[in-house]
Amino acid sequence: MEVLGLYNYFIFAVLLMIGLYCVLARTNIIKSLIGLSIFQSAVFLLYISMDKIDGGTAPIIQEGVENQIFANPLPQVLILTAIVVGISTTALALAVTVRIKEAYGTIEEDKIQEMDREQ
Amino acid sequence: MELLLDIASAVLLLTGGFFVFVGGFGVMRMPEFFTRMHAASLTDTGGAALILVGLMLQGGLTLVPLKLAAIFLFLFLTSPTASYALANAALLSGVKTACRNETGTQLPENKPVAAGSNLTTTPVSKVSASKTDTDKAVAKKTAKKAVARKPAKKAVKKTAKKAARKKS
Amino acid sequence: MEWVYFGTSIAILVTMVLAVVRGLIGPTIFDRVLAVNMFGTKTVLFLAVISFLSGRPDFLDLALAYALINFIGVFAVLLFFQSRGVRREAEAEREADK
Amino acid sequence: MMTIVFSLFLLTMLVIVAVAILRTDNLFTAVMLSGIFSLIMAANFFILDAADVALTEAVIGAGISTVLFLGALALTAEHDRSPPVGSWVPLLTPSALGGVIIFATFQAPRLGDPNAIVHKHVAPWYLEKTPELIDVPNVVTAVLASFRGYDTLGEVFVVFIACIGVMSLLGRVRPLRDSIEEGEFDKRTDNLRHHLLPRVVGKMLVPFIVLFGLYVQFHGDFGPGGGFQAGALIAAGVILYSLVEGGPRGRELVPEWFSSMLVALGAFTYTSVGVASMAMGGRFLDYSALSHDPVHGQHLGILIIEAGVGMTVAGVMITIFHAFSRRGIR
Repeated sequence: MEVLGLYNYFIFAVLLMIGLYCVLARTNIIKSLIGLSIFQSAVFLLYISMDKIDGGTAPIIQEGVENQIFANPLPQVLILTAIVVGISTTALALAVTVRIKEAYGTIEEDKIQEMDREQ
Repeated sequence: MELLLDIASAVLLLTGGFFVFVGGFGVMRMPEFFTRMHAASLTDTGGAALILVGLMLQGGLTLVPLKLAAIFLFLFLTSPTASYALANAALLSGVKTACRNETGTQLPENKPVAAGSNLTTTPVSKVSASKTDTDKAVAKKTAKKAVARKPAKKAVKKTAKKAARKKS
Repeated sequence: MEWVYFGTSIAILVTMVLAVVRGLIGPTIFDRVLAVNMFGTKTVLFLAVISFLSGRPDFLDLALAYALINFIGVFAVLLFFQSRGVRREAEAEREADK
Repeated sequence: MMTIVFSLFLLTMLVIVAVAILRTDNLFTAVMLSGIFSLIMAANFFILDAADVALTEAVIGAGISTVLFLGALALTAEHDRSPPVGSWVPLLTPSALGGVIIFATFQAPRLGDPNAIVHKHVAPWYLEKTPELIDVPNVVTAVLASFRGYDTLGEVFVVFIACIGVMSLLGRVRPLRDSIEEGEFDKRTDNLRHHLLPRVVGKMLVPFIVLFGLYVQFHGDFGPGGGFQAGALIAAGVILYSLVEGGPRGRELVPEWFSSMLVALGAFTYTSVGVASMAMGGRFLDYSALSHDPVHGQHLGILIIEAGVGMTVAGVMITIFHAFSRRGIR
């Protein structure tokens, strides 16, 4: 049971590393971006795993219900905004990628580097 | 009364769960894309309807059944539309059904609703690469039979060959 | 009633697993799109059942949001394939110009 | 107990899908699988009692992320032509790091431990004081908009700057053909007008999506919701319309000057609430000063800044989508 309670953290570590590997090993920019968003999601998962309390419920106070245990609202606030910021920064990165494609004709990092060296 | 409602909703929920599961099973086991889509889209509406009605009975006289009814309505509208869009996208890029020759009747040529004339085709050999023996036999038979349309014959032969290669 | 909810949600979860497997093995990309779409509707049902299971049925807003916008992705897919032919032609022209 | 069962299911699926995303070299497949990834993530957030976060992830993941990625794919390439990895260094670094992190997690409190340090510090104060000081049922909204208002202001400006970045990168090239004749629409491939079913159902649902967005916006004090989710939902509605009717028609519905003005107006509203509270004798973003009754002032402040957030987020998402879609029709 103790180990099962740590399962979220294990998954966090694994996902983080999958994302990191995707960024390191792939030269395709869009693939790297998808890897980056996996990395990001792993961090979200870590934060949200922290907010859970046994027997708790989402931190929205119900009228007429006494002695409710609420999950921790703070990580939720941080991640809620982070998701929206994440998608807008991803969009920015995609815009850069589109411009790279227009300038170089490819979105593979190694080929772009080759072209840069040739110049 | 309470008990009756509970029993009714339990029956509906469990039947719905079973329906949903059957749909998932169909998506897993059906031989090719369009039949899989058939399995998915039928249970998407059927199973969802049962589960949502089952939940509605538990909602009591609050806003909850109304919200469930809204979900129900929107699922009923969006799910078939999504299926349509998906089937059309698949036809546009040239996914063919592998089953059409088994009954002997020739289905009309795949013609998606197309705006431009540009129907690019992707290789379809993967779709129809059926691995069971019976399918292979059928593919071979149709390869011999299909003399009417040359391109079709070629395609089927290719598939048969591929299947044979895969077997060996 | 709890066990009924639990059983239903397990059935939905198992279906989700099957959809994921279909998404992983393909073989065509449309099978994957189908898996995403199916997964979406199953998530709607899952969220609805779970909100009853956890005793807070006022959280149905989530399921409602999903039911409303889940299919936008499929429209984008259709559009993507519809315009692919044009894009390929343009690409070929650009290559020829070089 | 049930939480653990569901978590086991969903988290394992999450890892399998992530590995599949890593392994595929078809970018379209990767985008579709990341759609599944985000759905699983949202269900998981809901199980972990984070309803607001789940709603955000749902709206962003299902409505906007896939569309943006597909738009980018249409403008770049569909295949990942990375060379096979020859070196073991990329694999070694993550696995070593992952090992260290997993080793470190054995010190961490288990899931749902009520004695964990996170639950001992600020959070109990927020939960205890919210009914008294702010008096809105949704504690997440209270913390987001009032207690940590500075933080949210910063996030709004990050989104704002990202939007400016996208506009300056993609917005400057004019399409080759600006005006399109009425009859020509049906022949073009950048809309779904000739598909009867998507056209009818899609257009029928747009008002409902926008209505639901407004509900989420103004019901955010009482249930899951708020400016971020509502903005994304309304943007999803506009994106749906643009997909069905084509980019030019979508830009007629929400002109670009309007959406970019919305972005600026939202950020301006937020900041000016802060300045107003300073002018009325409080500190920056201290809404209690806005009215003679502090709790009433808090209500007013939260309502206005949530509206500002909603405007900014909706404007940003619509502007970004328009920038990508206009790039496509050249």
